Amino acid sequence: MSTQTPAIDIEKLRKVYTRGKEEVTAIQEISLQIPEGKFVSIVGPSGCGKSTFLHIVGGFIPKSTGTVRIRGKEVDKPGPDRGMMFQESALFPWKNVYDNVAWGLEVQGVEKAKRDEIVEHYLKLVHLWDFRNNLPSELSGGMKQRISLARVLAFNPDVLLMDEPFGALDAQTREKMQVELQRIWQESNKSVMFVTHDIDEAVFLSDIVVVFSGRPAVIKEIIEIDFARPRQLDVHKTQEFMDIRNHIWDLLHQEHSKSGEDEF
Amino acid sequence: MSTQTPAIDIEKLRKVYTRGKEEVTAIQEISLQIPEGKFVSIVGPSGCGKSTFLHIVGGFIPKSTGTVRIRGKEVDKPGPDRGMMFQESALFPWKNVYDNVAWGLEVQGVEKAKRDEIVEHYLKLVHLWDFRNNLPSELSGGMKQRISLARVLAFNPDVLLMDEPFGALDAQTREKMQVELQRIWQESNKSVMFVTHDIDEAVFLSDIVVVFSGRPAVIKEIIEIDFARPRQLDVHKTQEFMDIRNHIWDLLHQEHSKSGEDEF
Amino acid sequence: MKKGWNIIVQYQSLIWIVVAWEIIAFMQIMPERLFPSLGKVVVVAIDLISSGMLMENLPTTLFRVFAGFALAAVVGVPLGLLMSRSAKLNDVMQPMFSLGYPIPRVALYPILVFILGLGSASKVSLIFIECLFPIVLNTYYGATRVGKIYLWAGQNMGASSSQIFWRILLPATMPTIFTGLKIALPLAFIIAVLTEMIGSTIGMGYLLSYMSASLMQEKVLACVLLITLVGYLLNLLLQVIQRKYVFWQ
Amino acid sequence: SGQSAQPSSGAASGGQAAAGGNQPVEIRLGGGFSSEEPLWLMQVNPELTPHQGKSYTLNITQFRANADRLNAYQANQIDIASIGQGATLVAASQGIPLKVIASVIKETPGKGFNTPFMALKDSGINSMADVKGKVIGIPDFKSPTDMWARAAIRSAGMDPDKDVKYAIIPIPSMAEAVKSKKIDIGMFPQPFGATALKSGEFKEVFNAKTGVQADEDFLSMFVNPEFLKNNEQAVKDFLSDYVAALKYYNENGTEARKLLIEKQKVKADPDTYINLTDNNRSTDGKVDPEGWKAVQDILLQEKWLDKPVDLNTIIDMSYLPQ
Amino acid sequence: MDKRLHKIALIEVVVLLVLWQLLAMLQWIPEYLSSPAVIGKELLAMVMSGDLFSNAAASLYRSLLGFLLVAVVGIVLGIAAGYFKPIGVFFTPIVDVLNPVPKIALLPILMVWFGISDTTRVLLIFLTAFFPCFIATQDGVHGVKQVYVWAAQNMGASRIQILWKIILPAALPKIFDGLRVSLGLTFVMLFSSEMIGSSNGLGLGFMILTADMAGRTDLMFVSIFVIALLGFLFDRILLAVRARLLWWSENRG
Ligand SMILES: Nc1ncnc2c1ncn2[C@@H]1O[C@H](COP(=O)(O)OP(=O)(O)OP(=O)(O)O)[C@@H](O)[C@H]1O
Ligand SMILES: Nc1ncnc2c1ncn2[C@@H]1O[C@H](COP(=O)(O)OP(=O)(O)OP(=O)(O)O)[C@@H](O)[C@H]1O
Ligand SMILES: [Mg+2]
Ligand SMILES: [Mg+2]
Repeated sequence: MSTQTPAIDIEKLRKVYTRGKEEVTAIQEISLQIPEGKFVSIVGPSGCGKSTFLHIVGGFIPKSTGTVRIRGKEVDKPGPDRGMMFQESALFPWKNVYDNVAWGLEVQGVEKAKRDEIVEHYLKLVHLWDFRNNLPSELSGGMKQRISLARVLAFNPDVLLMDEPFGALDAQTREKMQVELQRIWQESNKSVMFVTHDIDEAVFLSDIVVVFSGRPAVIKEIIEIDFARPRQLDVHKTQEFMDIRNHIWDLLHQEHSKSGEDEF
Repeated sequence: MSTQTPAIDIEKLRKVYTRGKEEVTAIQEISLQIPEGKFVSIVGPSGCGKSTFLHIVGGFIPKSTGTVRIRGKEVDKPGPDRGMMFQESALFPWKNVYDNVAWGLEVQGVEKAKRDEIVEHYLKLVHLWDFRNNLPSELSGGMKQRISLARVLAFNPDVLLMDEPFGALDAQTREKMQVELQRIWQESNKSVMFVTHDIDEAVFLSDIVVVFSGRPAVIKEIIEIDFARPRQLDVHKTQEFMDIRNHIWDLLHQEHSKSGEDEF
Repeated sequence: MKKGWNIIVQYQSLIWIVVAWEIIAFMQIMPERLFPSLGKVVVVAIDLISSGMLMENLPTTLFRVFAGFALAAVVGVPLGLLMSRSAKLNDVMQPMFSLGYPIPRVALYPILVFILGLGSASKVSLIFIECLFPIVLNTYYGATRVGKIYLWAGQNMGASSSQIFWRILLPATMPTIFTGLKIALPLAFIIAVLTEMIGSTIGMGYLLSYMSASLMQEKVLACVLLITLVGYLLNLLLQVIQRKYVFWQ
Repeated sequence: SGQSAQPSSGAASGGQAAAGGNQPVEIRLGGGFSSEEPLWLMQVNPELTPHQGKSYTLNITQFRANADRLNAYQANQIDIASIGQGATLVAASQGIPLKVIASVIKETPGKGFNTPFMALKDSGINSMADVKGKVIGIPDFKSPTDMWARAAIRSAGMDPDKDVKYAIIPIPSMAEAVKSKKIDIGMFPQPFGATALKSGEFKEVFNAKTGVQADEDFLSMFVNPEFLKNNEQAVKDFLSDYVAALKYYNENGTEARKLLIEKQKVKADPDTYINLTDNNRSTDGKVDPEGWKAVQDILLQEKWLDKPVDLNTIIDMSYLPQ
Repeated sequence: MDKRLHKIALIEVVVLLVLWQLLAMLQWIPEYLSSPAVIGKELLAMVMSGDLFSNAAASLYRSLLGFLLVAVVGIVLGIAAGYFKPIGVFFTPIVDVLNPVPKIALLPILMVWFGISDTTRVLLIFLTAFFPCFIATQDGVHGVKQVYVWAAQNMGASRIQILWKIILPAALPKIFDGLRVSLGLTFVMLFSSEMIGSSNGLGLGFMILTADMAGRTDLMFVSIFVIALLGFLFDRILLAVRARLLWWSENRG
């Protein structure tokens, strides 16, 4: 495959939800090309269409118009090349933690011994090996999120789609997970599309931050971030970091005052 | 009622979950007295027992041992004096946004005209008046959280129990909601118990921050914060704010390295 | 045009069945007396309608179906919901259903006749008993699966037990309740017809047994066709109501 | 529906052994639950039936209603049906091919048991005149019992459609229905008649013969003509055994019934059953063509039969032992 | 299984029997309704002679075969119709139309094809008990959270895997609701299916019929009692299986 082909290629994507006669335009029009192996974050106001965007890229819901290509192939259904971590818990309530993580591997035909090894590795990574026999209903919100992370990492997709994966984690756990995610991403050649509300997190992790406008979403700005890798936590304290962060903040702030006016 | 009586009085609270023969101690032992009208935040590592704690104070789940009193009265079941905002969405899927918010008022016997007024007020406050006819399933994660906020504020309880109420909001919306919550709390004489992972948020909003240890939870430290009210957003930039914030960060960090060792 | 085609696609299974039936009838694969062509059956059915036989018998049967079914729904739904809330009530009721439901109630019908007479009372009671089980069970299990967070939210807003019962538990259980109703309604219909076949002088079941005594299968099938049609329409009505009340799923 | 193609595929199932050598022919007989004692005896007492197992085997299936039996017959699931006279006539007039070959039980005026219609002793119903305006319980419309009741009403100069009412009551609950006054008069075939009489609470108001004065072959057997053609000898042998069993039963009623109870063939209360007075039965298995004609006339009069059946074509006593 | 429940069931039955016996002894109910003592005596006699077992075995064979068929066909078809829209569209009209048909009316036709045989009886049971299972399964599939299916698709699960490993377990609670109703109906139909005539004379339904025709209500009640008992037993077995398979669910018992 030519290296010229973008890993993710989105053209004139548009999404309108309909219910009866009512229509809600979630995505106005978005075009975006992401080269292979990049870490991309998406930030934007609540309800602007980020989850919708990820669901379309994941192939879960149909788009209204436009095209979405992953490594040159048009997306029309979900596939294991794109691992999705959903905003709400998608853990199977009838499987315990261990089996939830192992299932994707089983489906992929990974043999038992290998599977056990991988599951153990990732459950330890998210510090929940002790809870492997528990049911999802017996876990706290943050624990569920970490299991979902382990599940998607374990089955090792080329493209990671993550919808606020660390939203329910405390600051420390969050930092640990960020560091781990960066490491895993660097060691592999994954492309990541990452939705977050935490601007610091977006800047710290990403090669590219895409800022969405308020609903209906268009791209407000695309910001490239080129701190050296691997990034250490203290990069937060550099002036450059602060500048980018404040810039994004301002962008969103504009968006907000605007949409605030709209809605009142 | 004597002003001496704490609004919330918790003594030697302990909670053990059992499934079959297995036991998980969620809360080791917690005692805590909160005077009337205080804003209290609880911070602690993921899975330490914060939600469990709030659920017990709300009267939803039984405690193992100890006592919980609200304004001198022992808690044994849920009641409208303690408004709870749950970590996961508790919006009724069969009611539209408007009816979800109006329901609590209807149950309280608030008459139609008054009810309409209150619902409109709070739906506008969370910027979702336009979505009043939508079903919860048609909202984004952050929108659902804002509706839940509107719902609990609308029915105006004496004690607010909030479990990561702003976790799914973007930074700007979050700030707006923080400011609004502070205003509403100040104007009324509510006591608030607020679980959050955002240390800044905890420090900015609270009179008292309670730091929980890792599971099983005990209280690691209680920190009083006495910035003048109403606090403006720029309080974040003061040195005192930074100091408190860093102190809490360190406390949690210790907790983390400890639990990290435990679990590996 | 397009709409017409869609309807054909939607109901193609029935069309296939009719076609298969006609082929079997035409080729006389089955004895002709037992397997008349549907054309004949329809002619007889129309005759039953135009001669007033249908209108003489249908209202009685419908009344019995409605009465028994409605009674079962009015009793069964609250009972199922209550059982999900009260372990005591559940303990008392569950064995009654386990033990009582498998009893061949039609065999016990004469006892009901002894107590309630041959009129509608005994038939309505049997329909009631028959429908109760699926309605109660589906309601009960549905209610136990309602996320407790909804109940918590209701309690939290100070809803009384009855408000929680009627305004949270009931709507949250609605999809499953309708499953139960969908299962029960045809049962009501079948039992009405069966009991009318045993001892009655009016009703669709009477008409059916009367026709079968005259040994003409096309008359019997015409009755079955009419019964089926009415049953189908009732079911349709239920689905319309369901769409109205569980729009949110 | 003059075309009478059915049942015709009989050659496939019943008749296959006919041409062959010693293989016995299976006779599939559909009967009911009452009054077929001679047939049941054939099952429990092989001594009476020398041909059974040699030239034929007997497979009896019991059905609840006439319609079930006739359906099974049309579906070619039975070769011989033991069934009521009225049902036979209706079936024949509909063009269902059949040959009546033997009588099973009769309602003969003044001979043997005649099925009574009874009321409570203290009901005040003493004669036919008192029946006017009363409710009569019968098990089924258009059945022999219906015919008996209507004929009796007519014979007393009343209009069976206007002067009385009918209620459909399953026979087992007839006694209760009368006792609880849901109906005024009930019909009691054996063994219910015997039980009811024994209780001393009931008295007869009229009986099956009050209106229908003929010698009725209340139950008779008909055979599928196709089957008959292919298995003439087997049917003859079967009928010869049947008449032997019939004879034995006529002569040794009490012992025969005792045997049936012992062999669990009959589940009735033993005391009542063993000692009951049975209806009249044919001595040689033959039906009475005069009786058939009389019944057919009644059926025509009631319009239960559209057109008369040529009785000569359906009754054939030539297979019975001469 | 819940011991408490058994105790309560036992108490209920005993209370009912005592009441019945009392009413019978006081002659407040007609002789026609028999009495527990008489029935008990008869039951004992039938146990001793072994008649009961041969009859019960014949009936059980038919009803359990029917139920098995219902479970397999009902669940498979219900899942297929719930998950694959075209299959659902195809089957919905048939089910809606056939459901209210009094199945007994189809008997003559079944008889031509299958004779007066166990096949006909089992089919009759199947035709009645199929619908609750099918409807509940289909509704259960419709109620499965979309995000579970998404997650599975996302991990590259095949359709078969999704049906078998996601849809089935997620719909299982509702499937069991349907199965329980179907099981009950199976035992009810056991009577009706044997009513069509029996050639070897074995079966509890047939026993009811013979006894009823001969005015032996005590015998009839014995059969009814045994059917109820068997129904209860299998209902409990079904509940135990349910508790086993739904151990993860909040309402497992
Ligand atoms: N229903 C339950 N059964 C068994 N254990 C449970 C149950 N609910 C919670 N726990 C356990 O109790 C502990 C505390 O859970 P809790 O939900 O209170 O944590 P938390 O502090 O709210 O975490 P988070 O910040 O991730 O939401 C966890 O270890 C969890 O596994
Ligand atoms: N199923 C649906 N039907 C109708 N409208 C929908 C549906 N899902 C989402 N929407 C609408 O689409 C818009 C975008 O929703 P989306 O979930 O993509 O937002 P988001 O950016 O992920 O927000 P958040 O940060 O709060 O999660 C919202 O206005 C929402 O109301
Ligand atoms: Mg979202
Ligand atoms: Mg929590």
